[in-house]
Parts: sequence; structure tokens; C-alpha cells
Amino acid sequence: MSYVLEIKNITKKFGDFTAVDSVSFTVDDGGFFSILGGSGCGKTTLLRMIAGFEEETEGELYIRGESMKGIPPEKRPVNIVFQNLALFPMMNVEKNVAFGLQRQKLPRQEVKHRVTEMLERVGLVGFEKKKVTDLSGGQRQRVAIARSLVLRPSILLLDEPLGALDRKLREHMKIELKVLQKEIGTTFIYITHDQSEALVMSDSVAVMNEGHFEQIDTPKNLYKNPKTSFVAGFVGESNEFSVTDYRDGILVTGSGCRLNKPGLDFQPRKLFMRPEAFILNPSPDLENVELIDMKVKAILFDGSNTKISANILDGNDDVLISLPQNAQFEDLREGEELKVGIHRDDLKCYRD
Amino acid sequence: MSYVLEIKNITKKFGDFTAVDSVSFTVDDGGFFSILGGSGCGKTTLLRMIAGFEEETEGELYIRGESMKGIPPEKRPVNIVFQNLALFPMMNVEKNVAFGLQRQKLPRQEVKHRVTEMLERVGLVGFEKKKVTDLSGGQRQRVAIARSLVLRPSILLLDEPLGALDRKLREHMKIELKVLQKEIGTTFIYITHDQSEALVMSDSVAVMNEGHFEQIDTPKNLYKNPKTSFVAGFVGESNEFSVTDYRDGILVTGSGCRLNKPGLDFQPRKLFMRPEAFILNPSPDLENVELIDMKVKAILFDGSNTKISANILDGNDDVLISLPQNAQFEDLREGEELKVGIHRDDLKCYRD
Amino acid sequence: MIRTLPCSRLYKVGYSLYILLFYIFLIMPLVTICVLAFNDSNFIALPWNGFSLDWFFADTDDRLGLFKDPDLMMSVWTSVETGFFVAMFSTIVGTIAALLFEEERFRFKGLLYFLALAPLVIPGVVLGISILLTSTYTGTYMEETFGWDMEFLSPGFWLVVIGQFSFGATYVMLLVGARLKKFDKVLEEAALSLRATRLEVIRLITLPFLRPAIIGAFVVTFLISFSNFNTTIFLIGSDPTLPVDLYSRIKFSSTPVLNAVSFMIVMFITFSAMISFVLNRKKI
Amino acid sequence: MKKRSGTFYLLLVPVLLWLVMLIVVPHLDMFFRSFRFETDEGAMIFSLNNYLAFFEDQIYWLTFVKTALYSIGVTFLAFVVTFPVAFYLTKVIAKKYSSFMVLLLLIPIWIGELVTIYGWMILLSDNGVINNFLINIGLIDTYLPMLYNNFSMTIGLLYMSMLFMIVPMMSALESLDDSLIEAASDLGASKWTIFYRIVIPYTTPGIASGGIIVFMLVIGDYVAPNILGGKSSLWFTEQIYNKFLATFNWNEGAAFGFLLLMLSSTIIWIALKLTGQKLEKVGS
Amino acid sequence: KNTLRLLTWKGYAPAKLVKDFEAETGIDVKITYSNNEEMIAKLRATRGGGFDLAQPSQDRISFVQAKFPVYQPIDFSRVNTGQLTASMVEAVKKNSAYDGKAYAVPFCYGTTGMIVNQKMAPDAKDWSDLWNPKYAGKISYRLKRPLLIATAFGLGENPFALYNDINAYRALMKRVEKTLIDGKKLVKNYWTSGDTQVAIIKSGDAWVISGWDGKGWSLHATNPDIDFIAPKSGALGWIDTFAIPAKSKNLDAAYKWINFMLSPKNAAYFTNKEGYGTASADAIKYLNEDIKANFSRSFPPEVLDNIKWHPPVPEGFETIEAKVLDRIKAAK
Ligand SMILES: Nc1ncnc2c1ncn2[C@@H]1O[C@H](COP(=O)(O)OP(=O)(O)OP(=O)(O)O)[C@@H](O)[C@H]1O
Ligand SMILES: Nc1ncnc2c1ncn2[C@@H]1O[C@H](COP(=O)(O)OP(=O)(O)OP(=O)(O)O)[C@@H](O)[C@H]1O
Ligand SMILES: NCCCCNCCCN
Ligand SMILES: [Mg+2]
Ligand SMILES: [Mg+2]
Repeated sequence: MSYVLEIKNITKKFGDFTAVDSVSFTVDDGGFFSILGGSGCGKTTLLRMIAGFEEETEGELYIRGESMKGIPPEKRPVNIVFQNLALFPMMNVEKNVAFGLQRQKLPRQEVKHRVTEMLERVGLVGFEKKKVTDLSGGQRQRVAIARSLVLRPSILLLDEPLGALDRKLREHMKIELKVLQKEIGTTFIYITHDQSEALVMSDSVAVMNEGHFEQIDTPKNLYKNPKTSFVAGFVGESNEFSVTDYRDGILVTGSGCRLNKPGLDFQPRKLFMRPEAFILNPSPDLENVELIDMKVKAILFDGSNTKISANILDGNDDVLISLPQNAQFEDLREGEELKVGIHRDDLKCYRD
Repeated sequence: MSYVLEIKNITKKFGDFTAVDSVSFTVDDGGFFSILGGSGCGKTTLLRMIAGFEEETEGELYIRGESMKGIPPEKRPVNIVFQNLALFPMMNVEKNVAFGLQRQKLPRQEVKHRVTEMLERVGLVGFEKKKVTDLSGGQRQRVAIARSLVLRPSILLLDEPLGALDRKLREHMKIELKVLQKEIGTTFIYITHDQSEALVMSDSVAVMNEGHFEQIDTPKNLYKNPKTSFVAGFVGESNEFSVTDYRDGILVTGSGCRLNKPGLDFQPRKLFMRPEAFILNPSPDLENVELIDMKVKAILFDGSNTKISANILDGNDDVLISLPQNAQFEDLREGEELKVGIHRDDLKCYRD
Repeated sequence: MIRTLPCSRLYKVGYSLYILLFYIFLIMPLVTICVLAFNDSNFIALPWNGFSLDWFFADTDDRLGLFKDPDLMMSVWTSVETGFFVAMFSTIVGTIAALLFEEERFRFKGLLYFLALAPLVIPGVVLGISILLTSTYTGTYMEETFGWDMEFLSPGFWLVVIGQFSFGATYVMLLVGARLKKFDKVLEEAALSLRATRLEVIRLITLPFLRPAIIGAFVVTFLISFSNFNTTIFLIGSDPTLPVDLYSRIKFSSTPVLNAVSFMIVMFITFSAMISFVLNRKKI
Repeated sequence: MKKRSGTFYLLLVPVLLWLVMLIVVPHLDMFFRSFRFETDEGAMIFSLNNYLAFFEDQIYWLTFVKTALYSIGVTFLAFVVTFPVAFYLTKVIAKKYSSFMVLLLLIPIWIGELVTIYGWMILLSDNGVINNFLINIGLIDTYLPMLYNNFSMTIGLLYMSMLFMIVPMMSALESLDDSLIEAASDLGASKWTIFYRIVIPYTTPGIASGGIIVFMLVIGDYVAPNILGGKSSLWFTEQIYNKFLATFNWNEGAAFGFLLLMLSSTIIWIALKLTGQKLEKVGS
Repeated sequence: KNTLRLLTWKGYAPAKLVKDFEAETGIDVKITYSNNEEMIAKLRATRGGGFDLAQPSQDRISFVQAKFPVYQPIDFSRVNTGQLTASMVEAVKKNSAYDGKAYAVPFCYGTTGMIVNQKMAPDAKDWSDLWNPKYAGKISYRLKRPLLIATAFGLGENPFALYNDINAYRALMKRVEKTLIDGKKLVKNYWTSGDTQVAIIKSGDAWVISGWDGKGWSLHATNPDIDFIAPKSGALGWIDTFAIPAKSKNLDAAYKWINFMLSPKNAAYFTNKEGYGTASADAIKYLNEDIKANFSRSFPPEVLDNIKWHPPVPEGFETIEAKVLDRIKAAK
């Protein structure tokens, strides 16, 4: 099978500082590939190398099998949607979208035709003459995407395009974007530091940390089986503990809490437990479930997302525990003691 | 019982425009009171009237029973934490916190003592000499709060203090702030447009809309029994439908879906259903549960917060449905049809 | 204190009074000039001898009005011409400099930028004499060695233009550069990514964005040129600009015709300012 | 480094021409000339005599020092006079009036130094407007000598320079978030405390830029000291002017020009260090 | 376009004559006002370009020409010498000579002396009254080289005699400097132009000032108390000339202007207006009576003989004088 994008050991150094550190990956044609990572981890730099705005220090980069070495941005079959959108404020919607086509010296008829078609596709018919500054955030978003897509790139690069929107609109746009990508079938490479965006939209997600990739996987695998402690901590919410001892299948946390986790073939240093992995008042006959005594410290009521903050009696660590959405444990009170279970598989241990 | 703050019919007009419209409420001593509302609804204006930066057009305002009419800001026993924090960039942490005490001409020893004490309390020991511009967002936050709290105000006013922080830090700070307030016992009046913040932290929340209060209630009540459609839509996630007909206890939505909801004594125009109120494949013998046939449109995998977007077969509306956290419905596929139930009590209907 | 802070009456009144006095101080010389331009007297001083338009229109032996004084009219025109060329050259080169320093990375950029800012901290007099020295010696050298008489190298119209341009370009660079700083460089990358060439980017994206600043810079350099004295005085030949002419008239003689020219300038500036104010306000 | 595009050179060449031909070469040339000296026999030699003349002759360096001290003084005065105005226009008066009042401030700037100085000449002269006014209201009964002395010179220097200080101070104050002032007031600070603990420290960059501009204008000014100054108001620029235009001792003039350049650069450098500012910021 | 760019003194190109000239010849006249020092500086900077005709004083030509060739020799065949006073032409030819060629044509002459308000200061008779404490606060003069010369005469010396001994001249200038610095506190102001000169004495702000005869006489006409006085130790005589810059672009116009200005009628118009004597021989026929009276009143024969005519300034002397002037200006 051929990939639309293939990257081999790409590295970028700024002076002594390595912003991107020997990253390799491939992207399938028509896929939605996300790169997820914290601020400053090198996402933008990687994207800019793909677009040609930054020259790689080492490594190779192929688009549809062709090396991109020395090819300037304006000659690459990729387009980029910038974090702040970068719509041209001095042009209206139509002119923004037509910009790239006009640079290719296409006949006016064709430009007009393709712009209209594209605007239909993103649902902006009737907005042709509007100033881009008069549009709402979501509409601006779509103009930016249309402007790039109209050039029919092999790959569309998106650099945190939802970053500037407010929370409600972001929730909405991420669903819309996923649907749009499915419809048109262009390959998307999507950068974000918001794990929820990456999980919801992507076919495949790469988690990036300090210039290198920690894990490339489907969203579900990433969430369920994080391969490194960084991924476990970064993707989804998690309670993190340091592990000070592991002997005879028993983990001892920093504060002294002891849990059975047999069968590890390495010396773990970190333990992660997801808030929703805890079972409140479990029936005592469940197998492979560790039971922990806790005391409720605070109820963090948040509708369907309500949690409690609890204190492990034996060891004195604080944990966050999700409450089931069905309001089953509504009447918990602060100070109350309760027994909590967690399946041994849900004790995720890491070497570092 | 006496209130630390009592507000009666307070109104603020800017020219013809009424920013705050006859608002009344009381705040208990030591309570955590939030005002929740969208942008421009008048939250800041209300807060500034309490602090004395803005003079009320009408109404009265009592702090610990004393009228505040004509009392300038620097004489009121309240302090304010500004949205952008307003830390003094030309002073270090210590000097920022000491600023208010020095203005009271306290002896140097005492100033030093109280500053140190306060910094301990907010966990900033060792940061005394740092420039405030060198601090992280969360640390700056705490300096701002310390700077106000060190003056031991009767009331601390906070204007969206977490607005500028990134998401992870915000999640963390909201728990920290709640704990801090409990510990020191000062009354907090907290402004936010983030419903989750308001719900998690407060003893009592007022939902504000276009200058007036829609509902003042505990977080749980607000979430479970929103009194107006505005509150229902604003607090928590909800699927919203227009209702075109209600006859013989049957609701008809805009797209033609029909649901039993007997006993309403008014003509409803709006219907709200929370994503987590849906029961997937309910046992058919449940009482008072409406059954709806749907088709899965997209799976929005998001860890513990995974939802599906589904299409109501009969009527063609789209709804978001939360999946239980226990991974019970993991193997749902796009295009699959399924039956979904919702309890009639969870059909929230409103007149407007 | 500030708009939102309440404060005492005394403070408010005292403060407003100070501002009032300040504005009186500001306006007083201008008003005096304008009023005395219409005084029916041969001297630029009180007492007020009645209203007269002589200093605009008279053509007698002891009263030569502004519009009848070809020398004065000529120096006004010289100033306009000088201002136009200075503004044009400064705007072009200053804009280019702004683009160069904001958009390109190259060796010795810091040094070059420092040089470009230098005119801010070089007294105008020094700029004038250094250019005078160099041009004169170069001109002499050219003449003596090759027998070329390069007229623009000796004091005269073009040397004034060159001298004023040497610092005018700095102001343009700063004005345009300030706007360019607000320019989101990503817009240029976006255009490149949409297959535009570097020159197309400048033409279609950067310059349109800069247009208000460029127009503003043109006007500013025109006005700077129009009122410059310190540099100009050393470079002037037989066509004095208005300030140089005014200076020599103040030094050698003075009749209220000077008030008449000044009056015209004051009116012109004030009206242009008001017009631009009204236009800008409409835009907002 | 990427390969240079043609566009880069298109931008670089005009800027290089400007800076090399009009800034670097003339000043190097001036520096070179300042060491040329004509002996009694009429031969041109290299020597330090031009500088020696400066140091040997008390009047030159006295004027030099006086000019420097006076310029610093006028700069400070300009700050004291205009700071309240800048604050008023940015923080006190309602936004809709402030743009108009700012416009009024700009008018005297654009009208130019010569005209406004001329205005002051009329105002301050013995039978000028102010004397007449004071006599008419009976405050004095003989003329106060206000023109042709250090007082009138100071007024002139202040008037023509102070407005250049307001603009940078205003932009610094503009960026001072009102909430900082409110926060201080909320924490119990008095107005005075707010001024010297919050507002002034915050505005320092603007004060520094404004101060430098004013200082440069004053120290390099020729018109105000020359027209309004009295029999003893010698300004260093006048010495340079005389060297060039009255005694044609250009080489000594070059040395003096160079000294003035050193003087102004040194003072500005010290001021930048003291306030922790960068020259790059001054322009903007 | 046919223009004549003239570099001259204020008053030397009266508006009426300019208009007549323009009408007669179709040549536009563009005037730049200046004084001796600036004229030299300007022409030096332009290397003799920028102007078609200049009017320096006769004593400030030859040394300038020696150093910077800014003028061209006069082609006397194009000058209508017939209408000029021959002795003056000869004197100017001699004084402005360099390398055997003459560089100037005389235009007018006059003296620098004192203008005195005789009602207020009836005793002011000599240069030394410019530093006489009796007139404290009522003294004014133009701080230029003629004043230094005048002061030297006032001190009883003859500076012109020292033009061949630079060191002695330097020493004399030291004394002059001291005298004027000591006298500075008595000075109301230094006047800078004919107009300020008129204004200061007319307004009563000063009683004793240095001044040109022409100005003094025209003041006398408006206020009989004020008059020009030839100082006892001698008024300073000067002759202002026409000289043609090396790169004059309109020689034709330059000669036309010279001949036009020196024609008897026009020269008389100038003298009647400005009061200065003219080099035009027959102008006397057209002079007003009061103008003629001025000469006889101010210059009785013994005074006339005592006029100290400026000889050409030797090279290098101006530098000495310039420093002296600077020091006086800077002194407390
Ligand atoms: N031109 C440059 N010169 C030097 N360092 C740079 C340059 N560009 C980026 N860096 C550094 O490289 C690192 C990675 O930057 P990059 O912009 O790729 O991060 P990012 O992952 O996109 O972060 P964010 O989410 O904040 O946008 C950062 O530490 C940054 O400071
Ligand atoms: N000084 C003022 N003059 C005129 N209108 C004002 C003034 N201050 C606020 N308003 C208006 O009053 C309304 C309420 O403003 P306010 O700042 O209280 O909103 P808010 O709820 O705090 O909004 P946000 O969440 O965006 O901060 C807004 O429409 C605003 O435009
Ligand atoms: N108003 C013109 C007076 C001209 C006098 N020339 C004087 C020359 C003295 N050296
Ligand atoms: Mg980035
Ligand atoms: Mg607000």
C-alpha cells in the first residue's frame, strides 16, 4: 500500500535546541491523522516542515512517494489551515477562496465555478461578498478550510484550528469537521493540544512529547492502553501515583498504600488509575478487583460529569473518582467512608 | 440570620441601556456564591457596583447590614480579584501582596509577618522575590488572591479569575480554589461564564441573563430542575427541540417526533433532554419511559465522555447521547439502529 | 483619578483648570499670529490699528502683501515641491526598509537597523553639515578630477531633498514598521501556501495591509519636510524653503506679511486636521 | 539558511544605498574632516587642533556644558508639564472628546517650529501681547523684559518640543490597564500613591522615549535659541552654524558637530541605561 | 526661463526697481538676502554656483577668491563704466584684485557709525560711548566684525594699520574683547538686521547704537531727535559691490542688472530710499534735497577726511575675529 505522506527520521534543530527529534510516521490516503501534544513540544515545527516553511535538519519527507527535498512551499501539494486562520482581511469571502486559484492563472470562469462549488460544500452560499471580519468564528473557520481545499491538495494540514473558538462552538465544530473530512475524503493532518479533539475526530493519533512521538495509535487504543506514562497522563484524566516498591506482586505507592498487581516483568515507578475505573461499593465477590477504603473529601458536582475527591485511608493519597451518570450515589456526603474497587487491569504501571 | 451581603433591586443603566436590571439577592457569611452568565450579561457591572467602582442607578446595597451608599472603593470591606488579575508588573510577589497592608501604614514587622503567613497559605513560600511576570498562570492566580485576602475583607469578589488559564490548569485550580475558600472561610462572590466552574465550587449559583437573574439555587437543583429554558440550555449539555404542538399529553417536535408527556398545565414551546438521560436498549417494562428508535450517525469516542450522535428515525432530529462509562456499548457501529429510552421526568418543557 | 474612580470636587476642578491653562498656552501663539495678520499696521506688534487685508493683498512700497510677494510665494512653492519629493522618496525607501527589517533575516541586521535608527539621535544640524561636507568635497573632487560639474552635489533644491530624505526615511520606516509589527506574518505564509510568489505576497497581501500607514507616513514626512529648518539651512541654495525664508525675514526684517503666511499655514493645517478627523470618525 | 531570493536583494539594495551614502559616509567624512587643520601657511595637515580649540577656549566647552544641562532641564520641564496632560487625555476625559483634544495637540507640531517661535516672539516682546495685557489689567506698570533672554528661549524650546513627549507617554498610558489603577485603589492606595507607585513606573518606557525625542530636539535646535535667545543665550548649534555659515572654518565646525553628536549620544545612552530601555523601542 | 538669481543685502533691490527691470528685460529676478559672511559661506558651498550675481563688500573679496575660486573676473567691457564715478571704480578694482584681475564693480558706499537719540544722549560722540556706563541698558550694536574694528578705533588704536602684523592684531583684538565683555552688561541687545536696528532705537529701548548712515538718516526723517553721527575717531567706510559668481548661469542678466541699477535715475531712486551713497556719477541730479542734506550735515569736510575706509581683509584674520565674537556672545 502507498501512503500519501511518509516521513522518515525527520529532525529539526534550532541552534542547539532540538525541536523535532527523529520522527517517523506514515499517513494513509484519506485518513484523519492527529498529532497531539503539549505546548512547545514541536507540533507546529513538524507541520511547517511538511508545508515547506521550515527546512528539515535531517530526515526525509515524501508526499505520494515523491521526495520534497528543496521544494518550496508554493510548489507542494499540501495546504495549511493556520491556528488563527490567517484569512486575508482586505478581501471578502469569495476573494479569499479564489486567491490560490488565481495564483495558478486559471481562467476566470473556472475560478468562479470552483469557488462556488467549494462554498456550497462548506455551507457558505450567500456569503460570497461578506467581509471576513463580519463572520462568526465557525464561519471563518469554514472559509479558511474552503480556501485551502479549493486547491485540491493531497494533504490538508490544520494547526490547532479550533484553538481560538469558545468552548461551546469548539464542541460543535469538532463534530462538523469530522463529518466534512469524511465527505470530501482529503487527507487531514490535524494538530492539537486538546486530547478530546484528537480522540473524537481522528482515525489515528500520534502523541508528541519534547520533539518525539510517544505512541501512534487509534483513539481507543490510546485511551485504553497507553504505552508510556506520558500518554497515560496526557490522554484523558488520570490519578497519578509514584510507586516506591514492587515486590511479590504488590505495589506500594509513595504514601504507603498497597495494591496487588501481580505479573509485572519490570520495576514500576508510576501508577495511573482513571477516575471512571473505580467501582463504588463493589460486590465483594468480584475477581481480580482491588478493594480500597476511602473517605470522601469533597463532592465536585458537575452534572453528568460529577466526581468526588476522596482520600485513601490507608496511605493518605487523594484521588478523583467519577460518579455514575445515573445519579446512583447522589446522597454521598463529605466525610463519609466508603469502599471502592478497581480492576487490576486498570492499574496501569510504567517504568518511568 | 444576618447576611454578609444584601442587595435590593439594584439597577445600573448606561445611558438608555440597562446593564443590570433590578437584581436582588443575599449572600450568607462564609458562603461561596457564584454568578453565572454569558458574555455581556452584566456580571462585571454588578460586581463593580459591589466593589464601589460603579455607582448604582437604583437600589440598595448592604454589607454586614451597613448601607454602602457613597462609600468609595478604598473604604469598602471588600476586595476584588480582577479578570486579568491586575498584578503590578513593576513589583515582585512580596511587594504585590504587601501593597495593601503598606497603604494602611502598618508597622513593617507586621506587614512582613502577614505577607509571609498569606504566602504560606496559598503555597507560594520561596517565591517572594520573583517577578510576577515570571510566574506561571496558576501562581499568578494565587498571588492575586493572596494580595486581596491579606487585607481580610468581609467579601472577596472574583471576576472570572480562571478565564485566562488553560484547560488542564483550570480544572485543577477550581478544586484548589474551593478548598482554599473552605479553609479560610471568607465569603467569595465568584463570576464566571463556565457552568462547570460554578457547579463544582459554589454553595449557591445565580444564573444571570441580560441583566437579570433567572434562578438562584444550589448547583444540584440548578442542574436537575432548571426553572427556565435559558437555565436548561445554559447549565450542562442538552439536546434542544422546538415543540410545535401539545395536545392530549403528547408533545410534537419541530421535525414531527411524538413523545408522551402528560400533565403539563401550559403550552410548551421548548423541550430539553440531557445526553445522559437516555437509556440505551432499555428493558421494555420500565414505566413512564418513552421509547425512541434511532440510528447511530457517528461515534464520538472521548474516553469516559464518549457520546454518540444519533438520528431519530421518526422525525429526523439529531441528538447526542452519552454512553455509560463502563464500556458497555463499545461495539456500537455507525449506521446501526437502536432503541433508546428516556424517562418522562427527563423531558424538560418550557413555555418559551 | 481615572474615568471609573470617584474623586473629590476640588481635585477634578483643579485638574481641569490645569488642562485649560495648558491648552491656552498651546493656542496662544497661534491665535496671536493669526489675529495680527489682519492688523492695519506696519509693525508686528500691538496696538491694534484696525482690520486690514493689506498683508495679504497690498502692493505698495511699504506694504507688500503675501499674494503680491513673488519671493514669498516662491518659497512656499519650493517647500511644497521639496515636501513632495522628500515624502515620495522617504515613503518608498522607508517602506522597503520596514519590509526588510521586519521580514528578512540576515547577517548584520542589527547593525543595519541601528544605522537606520541613527537619524533619531543625530541632531539635525549634524546631519546637515555632514551631508554638506561630503557633497561639497565630492563635488569639488569630481569637478577638479573629471571636470564634471555635478550640480545636485552643491547646495540647492536637490541637496535639500537628499538631506531631508536621509531622516525622513527613518520616520517612514518606524511608522510603517509599527503597522507591520501588527501584521500577522502568518498571512504571508498563508498566501505562500496558496501558491503565491514572494512578490505577489508583498503586492497582494502586505502592501494593502500597510496602505493606511503608508499614506499616513507620506503625509507625516511631507509635513516634517515642510517645517524643517535645522538640516535644510545648511543645504539650501538660491531657492529657500518657507522656514528658511521666514527665518531670514525674521532676522533681516519683519512686517506682518509673516503673520499672513503663518496664518495661511495655521489655517491649512487646522483644516486638514479637522477634515481627516471627521473622515476617520466616519470610518469608526 | 535558505537561499536568498531576488526579493531580498530588491529590498536590501535601496536601504544599503540610503544608509551608506547618507548616514555612514557623511559621518565618517565629518569625523575625518574634524582632524584636518589649516596652518598659518595655508597647508592642510592632520592635527588635533580643532579639538584643542574646543578645550582651550573656555567659551566653547562652557556653551557645550550649558547646552547639555539646559537640554536636560528643558526635557524634565517638558515631562512635568505634559505628563498630567497625557494622563488626562488617556485616562480621565471621556473617549469621545479625547481624540479631538489630541488632535489639537498635534496642530502646533505640524505647523512647525518657525511659525510658533515667531508667535512667541510677538507674544513676549516688550510691546507684545502679554506685556500689554498685564499692563492693561494693572498687574504691572512698565514692560517686563520677557524677550531675548533665557526665559524666552526656554519657553520656545519647551513649546516646540514638549508635544513630542505627549504622544509616546500617551501610548504607554494607553496600555496601562485601568484595572491596575482600580486594583491599587481597591487595596486602599491614595491618588498620590497610585501615581508614583503604579502609573509613573509603568509609564517609564514612554517617558524615556518621549524624553529622548525632546532632548534631541532641544539640544539640536537652532531656531529658538537664535531667535528668542538674548545677548548671552549661546547654544552649541549656533557655534556650529557660525563655523559653517559665518566663519567658514568647516573643519573646526566638523569637530564641533562630532562633539555634539558624541554629547547627545552619550546622554541618551546613559538615559537608556538608567531607565533600562532600548533604542529600538524609542522609535515606536 | 530667464532668471537672475541675486544674492544681496536687504534693501539693495527695491521692489519698484525689480519690477521695472522685469518689465524692461523680461528677466525674472529672484532675490536671496544675506550678509557678507553668509554670502561667502554660501558661495563657497556651491563652489560659485547657485547664484548669478552677488553683492559682497569690497574688502571681503580678494582673500576669498584666493582661497576658494568662487567669483569670475569682471568683463568691464560689458559694464557701462561711463555712468560710474571713476575714482570709485578704480579703488574697487584695486581692492578686489586677485592674480591681476578685478572682481568687483562698485554699487554703493556708506559708513558705519552711530545712531543716537540726541535728546536722551546729547553727549554720545564717539565709539567709546558704546561702553559708556552713562547709557547703561540703552546701548545696542550689531555683533559683527565692523564692531570690533570700531571698538579698536574707540580705544584709540588703528586696527587697519596692523593688517600686516597678525600677532599685534591678535593682541589688539584681546583688548577689544575685554572692552566689549566688560561693557556687555550695559547692552540692551545686539541687533541683527536693519529692521531690528530701526526698531530698537525708534521705540526708545536704546539711545546709542551702532548703525549705518543710511538707516540713521531715514530715522532722522521720521524723528528729528534721532540722527546718524560719525564718531570722533572716525566712521568706518565701506563700499558694497557687484561680483559675479564663478558659475553664474546668466551673465547676460547679471551685467544687465549692474548697468540698470547704476543708471542715474535708478541709482538715485535707491539712494533716496535707502540713504546710502551711490557709485553712479550722475545720480546726484535726481537726489532729493533732504538726502543731499544728510551728507552735508553728517559729513562736514574734516569728518569726511577722517572716514576709515575698510582695506581688504587679509586671510586668516576673520578666524581670529570670529572667536572674539563668539566669546563676547558667550560671556556673562
Ligand atoms: N524559529 C525558531 N527558533 C528557535 N526556536 C524555535 C523556533 N520555532 C520554534 N522554536 C522552539 O521549538 C519548540 C517547538 O515549537 P513549536 O512551535 O513547534 O511548538 P508547538 O508544539 O506548536 O507548541 P504550541 O502548542 O504552543 O503551538 C519550542 O520550544 C519553540 O520555542
Ligand atoms: N461603561 C460602560 N458604558 C456603557 N456600557 C457599558 C459600560 N460597561 C459595560 N457596559 C455594557 O454593559 C453590558 C454588561 O457588561 P459587563 O461587563 O457587566 O458584562 P459581563 O457579564 O461581565 O461580560 P463578560 O463575561 O464578557 O465580561 C455590556 O453590554 C456592556 O457593553
Ligand atoms: N541694509 C543694508 C546695509 C548694508 C551694509 N553693508 C555693510 C557692510 C559693512 N562691512
Ligand atoms: Mg504551535
Ligand atoms: Mg466581565
